[in-house]
Amino acid sequence: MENFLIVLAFVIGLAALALAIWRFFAGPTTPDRVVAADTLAIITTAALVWLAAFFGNSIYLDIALVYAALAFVAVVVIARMIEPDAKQADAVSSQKEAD
Amino acid sequence: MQIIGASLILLGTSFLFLGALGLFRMPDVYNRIQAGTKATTLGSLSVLLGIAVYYPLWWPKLLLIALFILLTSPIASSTLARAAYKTGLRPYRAALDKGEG
Amino acid sequence: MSFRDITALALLAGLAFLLALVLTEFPYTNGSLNGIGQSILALAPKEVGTANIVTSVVLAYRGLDTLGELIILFVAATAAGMVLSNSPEEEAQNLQPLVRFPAAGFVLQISSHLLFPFLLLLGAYIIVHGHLTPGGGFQGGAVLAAAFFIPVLTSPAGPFSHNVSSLVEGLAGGSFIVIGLLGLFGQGYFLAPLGSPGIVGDLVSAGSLPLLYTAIGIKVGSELAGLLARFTQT
Amino acid sequence: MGRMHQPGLGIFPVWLGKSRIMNTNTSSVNVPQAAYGWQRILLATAFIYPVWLLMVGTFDPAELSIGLIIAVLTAWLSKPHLHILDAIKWHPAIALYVLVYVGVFLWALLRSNLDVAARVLSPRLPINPAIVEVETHLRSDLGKLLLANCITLTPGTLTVDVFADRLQIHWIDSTPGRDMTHATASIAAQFEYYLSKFIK
Amino acid sequence: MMGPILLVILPFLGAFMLPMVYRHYAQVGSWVAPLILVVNLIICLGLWHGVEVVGAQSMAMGGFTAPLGIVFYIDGLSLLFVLLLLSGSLLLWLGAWHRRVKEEMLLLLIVGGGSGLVLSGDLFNVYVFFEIVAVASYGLSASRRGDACGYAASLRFLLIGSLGSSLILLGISIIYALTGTLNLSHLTLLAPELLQGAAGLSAFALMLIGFSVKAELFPVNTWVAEVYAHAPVRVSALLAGIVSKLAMVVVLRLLLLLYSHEYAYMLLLGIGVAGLVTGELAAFHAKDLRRTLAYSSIGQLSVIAIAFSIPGPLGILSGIALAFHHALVKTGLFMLAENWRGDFSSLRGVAQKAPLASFLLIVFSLSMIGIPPLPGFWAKFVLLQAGFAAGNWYQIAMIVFLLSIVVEAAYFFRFIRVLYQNSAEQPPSMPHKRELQPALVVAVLLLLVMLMIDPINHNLTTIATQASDVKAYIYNTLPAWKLDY
Amino acid sequence: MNLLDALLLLSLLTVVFMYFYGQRRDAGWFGVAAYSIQLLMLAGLYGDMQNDLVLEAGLRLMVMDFNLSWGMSGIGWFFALITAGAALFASWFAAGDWQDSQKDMRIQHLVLALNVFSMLVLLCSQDFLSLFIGWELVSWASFFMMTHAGGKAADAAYRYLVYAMSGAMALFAAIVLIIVKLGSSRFEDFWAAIPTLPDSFLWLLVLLFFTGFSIKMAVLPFHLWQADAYAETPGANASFLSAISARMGLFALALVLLQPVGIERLHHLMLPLFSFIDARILLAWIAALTAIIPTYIALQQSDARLLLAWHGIGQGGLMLLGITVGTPLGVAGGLLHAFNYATYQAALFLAVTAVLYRTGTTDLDKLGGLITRMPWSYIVLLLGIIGLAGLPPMNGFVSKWLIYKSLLDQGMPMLLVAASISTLGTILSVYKLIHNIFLGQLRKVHYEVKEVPLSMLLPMLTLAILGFITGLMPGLALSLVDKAQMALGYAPLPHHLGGLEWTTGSLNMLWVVGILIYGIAIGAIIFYFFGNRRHITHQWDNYAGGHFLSADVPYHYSHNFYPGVMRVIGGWFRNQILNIEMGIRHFIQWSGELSYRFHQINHPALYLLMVTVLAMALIV
Repeated sequence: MENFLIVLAFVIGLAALALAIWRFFAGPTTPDRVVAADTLAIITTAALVWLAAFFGNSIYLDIALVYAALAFVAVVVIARMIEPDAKQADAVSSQKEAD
Repeated sequence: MQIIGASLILLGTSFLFLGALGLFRMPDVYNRIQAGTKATTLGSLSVLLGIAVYYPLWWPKLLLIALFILLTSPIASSTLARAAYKTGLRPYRAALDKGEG
Repeated sequence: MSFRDITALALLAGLAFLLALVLTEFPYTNGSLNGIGQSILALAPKEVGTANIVTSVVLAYRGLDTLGELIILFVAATAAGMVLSNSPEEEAQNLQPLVRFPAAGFVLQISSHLLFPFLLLLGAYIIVHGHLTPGGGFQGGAVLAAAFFIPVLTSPAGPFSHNVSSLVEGLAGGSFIVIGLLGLFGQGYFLAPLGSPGIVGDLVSAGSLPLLYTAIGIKVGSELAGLLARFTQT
Repeated sequence: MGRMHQPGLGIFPVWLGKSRIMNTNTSSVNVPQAAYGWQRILLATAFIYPVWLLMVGTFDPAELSIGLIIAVLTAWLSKPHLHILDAIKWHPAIALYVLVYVGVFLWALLRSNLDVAARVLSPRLPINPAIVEVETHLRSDLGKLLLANCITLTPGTLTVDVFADRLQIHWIDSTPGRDMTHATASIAAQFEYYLSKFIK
Repeated sequence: MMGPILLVILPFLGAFMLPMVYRHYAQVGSWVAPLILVVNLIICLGLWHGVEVVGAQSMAMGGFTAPLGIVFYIDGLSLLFVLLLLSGSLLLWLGAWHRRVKEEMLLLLIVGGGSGLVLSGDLFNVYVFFEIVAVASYGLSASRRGDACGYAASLRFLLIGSLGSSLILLGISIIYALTGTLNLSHLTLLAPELLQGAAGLSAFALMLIGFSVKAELFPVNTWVAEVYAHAPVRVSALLAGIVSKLAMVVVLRLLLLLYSHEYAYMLLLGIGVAGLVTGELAAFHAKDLRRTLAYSSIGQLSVIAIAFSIPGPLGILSGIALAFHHALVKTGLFMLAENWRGDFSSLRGVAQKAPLASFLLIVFSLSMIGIPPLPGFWAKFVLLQAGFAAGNWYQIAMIVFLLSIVVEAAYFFRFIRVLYQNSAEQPPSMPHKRELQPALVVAVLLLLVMLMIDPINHNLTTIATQASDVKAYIYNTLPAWKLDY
Repeated sequence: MNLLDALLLLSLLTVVFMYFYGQRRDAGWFGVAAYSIQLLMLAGLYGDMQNDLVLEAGLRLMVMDFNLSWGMSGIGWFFALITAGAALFASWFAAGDWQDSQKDMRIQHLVLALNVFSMLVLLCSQDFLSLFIGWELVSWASFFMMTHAGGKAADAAYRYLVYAMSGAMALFAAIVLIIVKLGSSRFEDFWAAIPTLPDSFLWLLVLLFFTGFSIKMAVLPFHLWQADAYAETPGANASFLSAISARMGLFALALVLLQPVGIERLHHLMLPLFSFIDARILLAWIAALTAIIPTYIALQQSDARLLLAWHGIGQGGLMLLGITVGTPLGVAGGLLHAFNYATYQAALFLAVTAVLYRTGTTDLDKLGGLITRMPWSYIVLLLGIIGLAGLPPMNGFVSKWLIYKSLLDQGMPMLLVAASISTLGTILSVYKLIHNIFLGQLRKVHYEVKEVPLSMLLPMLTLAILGFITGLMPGLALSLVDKAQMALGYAPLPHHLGGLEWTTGSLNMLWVVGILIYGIAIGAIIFYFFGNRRHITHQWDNYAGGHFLSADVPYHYSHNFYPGVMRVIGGWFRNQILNIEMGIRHFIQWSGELSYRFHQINHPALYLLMVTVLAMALIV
């Protein structure tokens, strides 16, 4: 029973991964991809924790932690990078006002 | 006991899947952020909890991971949403008109 | 898809095919760990005293490689710093280069205050436990760098002292080498393990390796932070 | 707009380098007060050390002692960031309020997930997005941050940005005719209530 | 035996400490780099003496013996190139990089990495040091400020260099997968059994192409001209004169120790001949001084590759001789090219303004072409001897080589004759003193070499014989228990 | 330290001196002194030049386990004599007023000294390495001599450089092949090994050596560079260059190939597939064609210096022809011709330079009638062209006679005909030379032209007189040739002061000249005593095409000088070799551009992938 649950969870997790990856590649805008990356990161973190349990070795938890931290940083960095720089931001805001 | 753990893990992965599905189905980036981050946060927490049931000795670190995810996940989504907004992406148009009207 | 792309793809496919052919020649019967690997597995806990075999390879048997990798990073950071910094004069006066990004949103700005100590701690943890668990100086250094980088990211106008970062960097790298030289003058070999191996699995074990990892971690951290800051600020 | 908030983020420990820039460039909003520096560090150490304990998960004396050193070091290095700790209201029942807050928050998180699940699984995809602005009474940065995070994780809402005293919120389902500003304010107010118990 | 590791470590330490020293003691700072170079030079000469007395030796890092740990192998060949690196850097330093901290750091790192590169007896360690040198050279090649073309060229250099590095890594992993060891002498022991198959040889091909990027061999040398044309002359001189040779030495070691196989020799020969033809012809077509020099260095390195592809000590000898000669002369030529940018026609009448520089240019060019009794002639002479004595393919290569010398003379004198023509316009200024000084030193060295050609020949012969002694390499490196295996 | 060492040292010191003091006005006189002393030293060596003995120089080097040694044998001595003499006259000419017209006398002096030194080094080489060293020294020294004038000269010199390098590389290949084969670079070892060498290897060596040496000599397929290069060099040095420089090829060819390999062996080296042609016949015909074709190219020239330079090539062919005949008579003829040619060619170049000095041009279409203004130069030029045409009483006649005689003796009538055709062309073109410069009408712009100063006239006259004396008494020169001939292993010719006694015929120039003078005297007597009174008209009163032209109609028949001849032979000038050269040049340029483009690619990774795939595909 419990094995079945775990396997089911695994399959569902894989499906989730697949959907997120699809979004990552499909876009259509950069923020969309970043969202997908963020989701992927969280799923991966969970997967790493699960891996730690699978191997029964707690050192994978460290990896999960570091991964979570770095993935977060990466997402934030990309989010910052896709933000328009000062000049473009002004252009965008003025355009908004024109709307 | 282990059944509970496995169920929690299953629940967690289900939420993760829902999040991914939301990512897949939602029409614009804000809604995707909403669906994606919320569901995955709870999903991962649930998975962590399930693992904690299996390995009770690991709770400190699992707790740490959970706290970290709780802290960072909304920050990431908020930052993303702001970035999307700054790039000039408008929320899903048809509904917006109605909402403001 | 241009002709060039098609050519490149065809070539890549050819390369993959050839590599696959080469792969068939590999001696799989030997198992994945062969001569040297097995010797190290047998000798490492006794000679070096690390719970994590990778660390014993990284810091003891192939300590010079690790130093080399450290230096590769250092070179990259130096080179990028040279290319990206505006001019030697400005560099000398520690003037901040032009900022391309406006400050980040409120949420990120404030959360960076919260994240900074956390990431710092995480990095320190990874570095200090490098000889016990996977990861070590490089990974911990990356986390450290992330810690220092997030504030830069949130407000690029804020001061990031490249002087200090390069100072820390130099000191950390220097101390790695000095530890190695201590081995050279003490035991006659560069990077010879100092101190006793201790009990495998203890925090205080494996002789001077944790110190080496600390040096690596700090160095990598300051280097990556400096590098990332340069990229952001340019 | 967002650039209004530029608190002094001495990022890399510039004070080590005696940089000339430091005095001129740090903004005046939340300059760390030198007089209270050590208190803050102490306080931060008190926050950080348990995190270390959670990380190592043992009470090995070597780990404990090295952890203490690292915690103090970390706190010291984080000096320019510690001003956010000033936001905490110190009083005896603080732990209780925090616990209550966490409970409310987790409950909201659960509800929000179910909400998302319902929407995602519904074949019609019942969404109706809008962006609404709402005021907050919290004054401290930390408070506003926590509020924003809560709102992000509660049903149907997502904090897009925070300005001086207003939050910009994305609604996934703004029913036509409903007073969205009011609805948002009520959600905010709910969290604000618990938050204001321990944060300025 | 502390010397060898100090050769590597001291420059690294210096590079780490340089910013700090500059910050606090600027006056001292400018002397750190040359001091380290001089100290290393002394160490190197001491080691040289040791090698002459007791022969080649090895040195284990951290006390971990050969197949497990990393070993340095100290013989004439490695010391020779360390010597070249050190003295070349010292020469290029002469009053030039004063107070440009980052450049000095990169120079020191190249020195340390390059010394490790030739000394190391471990394949992966070689790769690591190669990466250090490579990354530092990417950096240095972009060190002229505000030169967009230069940046683009450096970027391309970086791109193809990293691709090459990944090929090297791929080759090393194939070797590791085949043999389970990375130690060169251990590999030498295993090579006849395990590395002469298709997989082992393709590993060689991958590594050769990877190293070729830095060694400016065909056809991965397309970065050369633009980088050398835009980088500061010192950097061009350093890269063309010295760094490229280090990669060649690694290839030589691989060839000698692991791959005494027909395919390996022929591959290197083919690449060499193709590079020689395209390089020299491109130099002939080039319209400005620095590109001409760049293409000429492609041709010269291809010649060195041809030399190394000839089995036997005579080939090695000629390769080493050519490498040294090219290092010396190309350095001098690049130094003179500092102020002489642009089209040839703009150089009209330079000789009147800068007679000494023009004279040096002629001398260097003549030596480059191989006019007796200048040293270049003897190097080419030995190569021809080795080549004509080897098989048919080598003889064809030698004919191509001879024809290439004609082309070489043609392009060198195409711009030299311009220098001596009269011009109505104001000719470009003469090289600055800080470039002329190293050029003069090079000229003096060239003269010394010319006068001492016989003892140098004897020393190099010893070194070449020593380097081609594979058995000695194994016995000096591996402990006794491994040899029984 | 023997006399030879002293000679080499002095020569080197001359170079050094010229480097430091070449700009002084009296540097030319120093040069005269130095070259005279060198000449005297060479004369002092006369006694040492016995049979096939070599006078070793003190300097010996051991380089890369090869012995490098220098020493002088008879043949080297013979050419060294010509070298020092030519340098002496060049320096003499340049020492006086002529240097005022030059801007860069220091470099001119320097390159002259450098050339002399490098030629001496070459002539003293005793093994292949020292030969190659000397060869390269000579090539580069003469390159610098040609190039320093700039302009067209530099272009010509550049062309020469490419040719010279090609030749040097052929030579280099041959030398290395010998060294690899024999393990030694000494001449003796090579000579000793020749009988054992297989024919194919020998063919290869003959081809490589011949290519290498003949480029310097400008033998037929490689002749294109020389005329331009020599013509554009400043006068004094041009006389030196054309007198001796190209003869270095002759020296080396004789030294390395003809004598040791031997005419007999060459005679038995059959061309594969065309077995009726052997190496000797091949060389002889190449030499004969070299004697013919450039001579007729010279006929086409409208510039005096170019004309002379083209003749130099033709005369070189004649010398080679004499050497390849391979009998004592032929070899002596070839060598003597080298000597004689040096005298009159130097005189001719100096005379033309004198004209250039006074009029500023050597364009034959722009000169004329200078005989009244520069009579002494006219006499020098006249004597020179008589020598060049090979007519008595000048020395050119003697050497040509020897060559023709040897051809006849050997039964080579076709070659004799070829040589005669060449001489015909020579006579035609030297008449064009003297007519267009000195005869006919004087141009208005040249009214004020005066005779060149004595400082320039003296060396010219001395050379011309030398040519006459050695023509009158060829025994003087033949006694020098003896030494060279003995060194090559031939018996010396039985000669006396006025000529020689040979089995198939003898020559006594004293008689010939005596009869000639007697005839002229009779003619003069008839003219002055029995003919009409002398009638002096103005130089402009002339006639052409049957019409009398008065002084007010300037008409000078110089443009398109030999229309009839040209109409006959014009069709033969198709410039085939020039076209081949152009083709090669364009091919190199085209492939250079291709290579350049190859390196300009923006996506270098493609090459990387390509070569990786290729390299791996070769093994896997």
